[in-house]
Amino acid sequence: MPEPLLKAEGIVKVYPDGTVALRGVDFDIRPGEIQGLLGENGAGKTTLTKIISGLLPPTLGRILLGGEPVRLRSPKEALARGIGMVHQHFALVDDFTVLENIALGTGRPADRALRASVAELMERTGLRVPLDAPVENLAVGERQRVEILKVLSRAVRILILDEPTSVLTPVETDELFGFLRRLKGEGVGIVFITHKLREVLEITDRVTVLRRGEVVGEVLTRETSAEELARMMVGAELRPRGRRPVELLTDIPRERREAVRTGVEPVLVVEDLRVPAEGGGEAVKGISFELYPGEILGIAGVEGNGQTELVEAICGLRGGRGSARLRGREILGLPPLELYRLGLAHIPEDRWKYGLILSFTVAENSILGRQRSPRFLGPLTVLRWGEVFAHARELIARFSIQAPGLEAPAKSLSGGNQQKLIVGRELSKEPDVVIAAQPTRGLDIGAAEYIRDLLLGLRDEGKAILLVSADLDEVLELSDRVAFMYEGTFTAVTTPAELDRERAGLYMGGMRG
Amino acid sequence: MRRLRATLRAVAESILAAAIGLVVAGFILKAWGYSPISAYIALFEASFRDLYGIAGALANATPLILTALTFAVAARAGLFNIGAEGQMYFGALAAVAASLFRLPPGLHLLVALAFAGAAGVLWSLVPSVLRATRGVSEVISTIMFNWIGRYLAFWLVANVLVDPYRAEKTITVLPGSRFPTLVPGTDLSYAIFLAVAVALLVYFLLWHTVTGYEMRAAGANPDAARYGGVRSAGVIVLVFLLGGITAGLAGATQSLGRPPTYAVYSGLPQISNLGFDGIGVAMIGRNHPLGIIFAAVFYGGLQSGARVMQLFAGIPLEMVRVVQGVIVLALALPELLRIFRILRRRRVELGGER
Amino acid sequence: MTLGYFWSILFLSLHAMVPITLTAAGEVVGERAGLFNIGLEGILLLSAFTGALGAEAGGWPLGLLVGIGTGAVVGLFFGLVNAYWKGNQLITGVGINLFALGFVAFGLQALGTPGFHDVPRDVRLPAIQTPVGGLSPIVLLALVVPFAIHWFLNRTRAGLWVRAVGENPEAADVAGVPVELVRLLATTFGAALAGLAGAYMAISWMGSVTKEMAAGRGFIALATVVFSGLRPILTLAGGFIFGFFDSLATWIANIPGVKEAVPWQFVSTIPYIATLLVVTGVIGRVRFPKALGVPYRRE
Amino acid sequence: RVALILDVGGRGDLSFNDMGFKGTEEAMAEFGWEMTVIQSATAADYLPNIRNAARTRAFDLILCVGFLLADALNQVAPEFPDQKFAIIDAVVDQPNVLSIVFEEQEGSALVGALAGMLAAHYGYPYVGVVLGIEIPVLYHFEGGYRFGIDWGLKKYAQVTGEEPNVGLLWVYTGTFSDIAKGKAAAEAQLEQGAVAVYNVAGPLGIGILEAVTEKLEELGREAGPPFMIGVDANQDWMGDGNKVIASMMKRVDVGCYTAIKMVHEGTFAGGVLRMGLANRGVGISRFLDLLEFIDFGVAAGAIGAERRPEIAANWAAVRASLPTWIWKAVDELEKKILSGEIVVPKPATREEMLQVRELYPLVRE
Ligand SMILES: Nc1ncnc2c1ncn2[C@@H]1O[C@H](COP(=O)(O)OP(=O)(O)OP(=O)(O)O)[C@@H](O)[C@H]1O
Ligand SMILES: Nc1ncnc2c1ncn2[C@@H]1O[C@H](COP(=O)(O)OP(=O)(O)OP(=O)(O)O)[C@@H](O)[C@H]1O
Ligand SMILES: [Mg+2]
Ligand SMILES: [Mg+2]
Repeated sequence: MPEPLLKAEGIVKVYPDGTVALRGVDFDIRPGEIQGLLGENGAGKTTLTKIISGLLPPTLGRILLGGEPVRLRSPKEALARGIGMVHQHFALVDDFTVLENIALGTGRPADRALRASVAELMERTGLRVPLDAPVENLAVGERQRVEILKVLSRAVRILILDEPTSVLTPVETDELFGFLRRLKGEGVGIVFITHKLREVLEITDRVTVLRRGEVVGEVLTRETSAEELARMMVGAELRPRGRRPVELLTDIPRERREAVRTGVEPVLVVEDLRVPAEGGGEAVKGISFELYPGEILGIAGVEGNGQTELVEAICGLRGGRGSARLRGREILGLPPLELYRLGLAHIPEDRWKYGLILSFTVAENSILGRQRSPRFLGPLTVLRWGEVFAHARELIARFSIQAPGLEAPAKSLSGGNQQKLIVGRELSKEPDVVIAAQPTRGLDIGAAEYIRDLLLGLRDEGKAILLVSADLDEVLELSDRVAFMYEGTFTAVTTPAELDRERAGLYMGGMRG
Repeated sequence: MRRLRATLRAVAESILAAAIGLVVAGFILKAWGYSPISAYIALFEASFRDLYGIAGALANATPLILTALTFAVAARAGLFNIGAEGQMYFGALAAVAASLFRLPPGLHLLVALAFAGAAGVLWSLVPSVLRATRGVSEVISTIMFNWIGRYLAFWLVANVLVDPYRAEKTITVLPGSRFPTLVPGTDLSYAIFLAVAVALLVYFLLWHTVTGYEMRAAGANPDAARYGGVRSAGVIVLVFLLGGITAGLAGATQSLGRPPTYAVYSGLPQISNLGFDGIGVAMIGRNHPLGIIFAAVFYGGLQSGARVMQLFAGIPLEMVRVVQGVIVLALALPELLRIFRILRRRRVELGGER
Repeated sequence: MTLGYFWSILFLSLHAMVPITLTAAGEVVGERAGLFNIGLEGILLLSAFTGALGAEAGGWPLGLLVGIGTGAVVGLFFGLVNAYWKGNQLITGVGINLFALGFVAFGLQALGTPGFHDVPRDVRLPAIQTPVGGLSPIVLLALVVPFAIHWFLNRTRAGLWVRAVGENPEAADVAGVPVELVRLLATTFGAALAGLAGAYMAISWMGSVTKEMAAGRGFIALATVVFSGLRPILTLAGGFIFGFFDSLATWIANIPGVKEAVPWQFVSTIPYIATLLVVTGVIGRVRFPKALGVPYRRE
Repeated sequence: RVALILDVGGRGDLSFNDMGFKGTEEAMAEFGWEMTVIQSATAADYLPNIRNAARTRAFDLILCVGFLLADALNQVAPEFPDQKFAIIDAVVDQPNVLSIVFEEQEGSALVGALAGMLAAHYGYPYVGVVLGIEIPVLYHFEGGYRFGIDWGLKKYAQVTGEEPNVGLLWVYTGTFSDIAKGKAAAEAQLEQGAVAVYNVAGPLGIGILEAVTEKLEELGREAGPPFMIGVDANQDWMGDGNKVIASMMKRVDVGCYTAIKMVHEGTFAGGVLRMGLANRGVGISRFLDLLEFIDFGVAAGAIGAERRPEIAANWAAVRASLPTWIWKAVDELEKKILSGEIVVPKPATREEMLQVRELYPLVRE
């Protein structure tokens, strides 16, 4: 076995607020190996890799590079020693161009020489992005590529990727994997973090599993199985799934739901919806569909193809032309509060942008959008705090949200619990139509499963659900019908039964069905 | 419980900051050959020991509470409204203008206050509309409006409200619309109750009404607020409205409730800078109405202490300003306690490496 | 009006522009890096004072250097407090202003004549003599500096770093940019320019120091930064518009007949109204760096 | 002991605050007393400052410098009937208050007459004046100045037989602190051809002198015209002695000194002390004044002692360059005012000011 490039020994991390994220972790990275890092939300994966890449100091423990103990005080020092990291949340400057962002990462000016070498790098890796586009205009997948290019444009011996595939299409994921294999061949040590077991099994050589800040297992990939990994992660057998793996989609009781749909009026009818794009042009170019009660209509597609704009236009957060009728009533241009009164709930894709006010308490967040409902609104707009707390308590109980308290700021909740809070709040609006955008992004298996079950349950209660997700598996698993979105239009609308991953990939890539 | 602890920590930090500021300033005083001990004795004797001193601190605090609220309400809603200065001028003048006609005492005061609030609102209208409709930064519009307001106020004092017999000031406010003096022999009037009541009202508004909830939401996360059905234009207008009222009232407390003048002088010497000082007070009070009350009393105490330091310790006013500056600078480090804690943790960390 | 008047107003405007443009252009750099310094007023005052002392000790070159140095020292302090210790930028600024007001008034008193100090003519920065009047060399400098800053911000690596730490310090940090250091240097640079502006007022423009000589110019500079939308070249326009209307107002107020018709107080509001109109009509919404005013912490 | 209470202008206004300080200091030195200076940060400090000083019962005299303190003093004086107070520039009608007021219009008339004759003599179209914030004290200055200019122009016509065409440029800058405004205003006036700019804005005089100096540089001259006319203190020594043709001195220092002396000698009594030309409370600067104030400048470190003779010589040369009849005419006006033959208008209200402006519009044909 080759000498490890890097060894982390006895790493303990206590955050300033007292959260113990790592409790003595040993970890090593070897050349020419892809090392999977697995664990539930909050297990400490990001924390560990941030320490290795110099972004955070460990509270205790030490890091050895080539056998020598080192102190990495900043990412700059880590980069200088060949440690590069692609972060879970993009570390890109939005209004910089791609080239400027890469320049930032390389410490070189954004000049012609850099452009040439980046072009060469893109050629070599197959990761292509428009160099002069501002990052904010890029699709998420493209941003991910920028992140990787940024790191690769420095000579790295250790490459850490924190959930890089959560925003990629299957095709893009495959491309990335191909590229990682090549890097591995060049002797680079790679750490790969993901929540998708399938990917772990496919790409890694070795897997380390973290649970609650401790290493609970380290196995060679070829000697393990999805079940074993899952068991290590959660510390017990996964509870039986409420749905089946994609491969077995055929026996979804479709007939039942089609029966519901016949003779039923659609609740939401969208006709020729057009939404202008921020940089000019149209992001949504004339989309029409109908949404029936008791069904989940999935919208699959690579992010950045107009899904965001589509959802925001329907939900009153963005202007659009055309028509969207909720039970016959035109809703385009109505303010969000009015939409909620009409029975529309919106689980936004970006929980930090729209979903939550991070500095507000859990209780305060639990009524966002409902603050003017008669339950909470007293005379002279006095807020009935008692009712608000009662409501928040209900949500916490009903959706098993783990929160330090009703008056804790929302930012102190873990990602999964933040999402549960949003979902719970939206569902407490008792909607007929739920627009759910990326409802499980970044959640661990348990939390994601919970949300998916909720959505299925809602459907079975007869609600209409529009599910937008970049996770193809998820869309295929949950939806009764699937639409594929590409550059602002639907390329195909079909049922999952008539699909396989290849076809789906093609539709997502722009082929019309 | 959690809230209480956070509050206590904030208070402790502010006190620590003030203490550090005093120590550093003490060295400066010493360096210039003044005795810091007698200076500080004078300072605290003067401002906080007896009723006379406390009354002085409170009298100074009165307008500062109100102008600080102008800034704080806006800051809570994500706006940077520094227009209190100009709005306050018109509040003061409008309160004087109410004495152009006669009304029964008491009612007259209410009318004068209404005038003042309305005038403050009027002067905040344009920046508010520009911001709400054209997106013009309130920073620039309020700075400009402060200056414009200054000159217009000059004009009003010298030409419109001018006292025909004493052209250096406006007509004098009629006794029936004055705030009675609260502590005889001091310049503390009942206006302090107005200021505190408004602060409590603002507190209630921000944390116990849906309107306040929406304002804070707009400030904390404008996107989420929009998602939650909060109309930003509405919030902007409301913030400026409230800010205008509080700033206007701040002006009124000076022209109606500060003996002996009960008028506004040419050049606005007794009201200039109260709006700007209010920003400092709001920051020290962490943009929280209750914090602001304490911060204003502290600041007011420093001001009245400054007078007495000249008298008893012979320290020139300029030096006192230096001391004030240092104290405020110390207050700028909001997490002093945290810094101490980090130092402690460093030690742990180093110990662990061995 | 004759041509002579034209030149006169132009020169007045240019000279009045300098402190505002220099200060604003410097502050653009600081704000681009994410630090918002409302202590500029105090820096102008402090450096006017020290600049004058410097000039008297060693001639105008030393005076300018000392002025710049004073600004830099205050900026360094501001940067330490806010970039490294995560202080409150607004309070720091207020504190600097208060301190400066007291310190300069006190210093002037210690010098002899309280409140006022005359800088001897032979240590002042000599004006460039033109056929239509004297022109301070700093005016020419002020015309160049914004362009240089524009080039710096948009064409150099360091400029890229400055913008990055203002927009997304986390991303910059991850990319190996020393966020705190860049912020510190940017705000120090900005304050140093304000220091130059202060020294200019003392040893070139006015030839004297008074305890209130900043007279709100620091705040006007802040408004000019907003006006420019944080684009350095536009600080020239902002400073000039303000300087021009300010001078014009003084002119108009002096034209016989005008003041009988229009009160001087109204004329005095012209520069502010003009600036506001330009902002409303032309500039509109301004996009600030996302991390402006927000301390950066890693954890 | 004496408490000297200053208004918000504070030390360094080059006007009554500094002059008050100077006079008090002189008295202290002479009588071996001690003084405590209390400066006001804002106008809200006036009342507490006076009251605090009175409460100590440690001061033989509390001296309030500036009319802004009048209301506060009016309030405090009855609270402390045994305390002696004095106030400069305002009348406070209390038995224990000595009010010292100045006849600024008289002095202003003299410099006005000088300015008018200067303009006519040198063939300049205008005379100028830059004022601060619009307060009634400044009306005295403006009114007297207008009257004087008018008188001077008539005198000129009478002496030379030519009808001069001279107008007045005047501006209220709205500030006593922004010297840039003073400079800009003076530049504007000089550009239009003002022969002299009268400073009625305290510290703004620095800016005015700067503008005059630059104008002279542009003209390639050492000495005026154009000139500045100083105010309050004797400012003739500033600018090498050859750029300030004269100063309208308002001897606040003499007022303060007098009040202290009265206390010292036990002759203090409440009432009004009017200081005009007659008791040298105001006046146009002469040679002896120049010497006194050069010393003042030297003491303050503003000029080196070695420059004393040079400045004096420059000053004398400038004065000598004017025809003697002009100076005689100024003396004549002074005598006529002293004798009561001429009464200079003293506008105290806006109405009266407007009337004076109408009476002496001083607009060029
Ligand atoms: N800045 C912080 N301050 C306090 N606690 C934190 C901070 N960042 C993370 N934590 C906590 O540390 C623990 C580990 O978090 P970490 O982000 O490393 O988890 P993770 O394994 O990457 O999870 P995920 O799968 O959600 O990305 C969690 O309990 C998390 O809430
Ligand atoms: N940034 C933070 N600051 C303070 N506390 C935090 C922070 N992030 C998380 N925590 C707290 O740490 C605890 C553990 O969070 P963690 O992310 O491990 O939760 P989790 O069990 O993984 O939930 P999920 O699976 O939903 O992400 C939570 O109670 C949370 O409140
Ligand atoms: Mg988590
Ligand atoms: Mg993570």
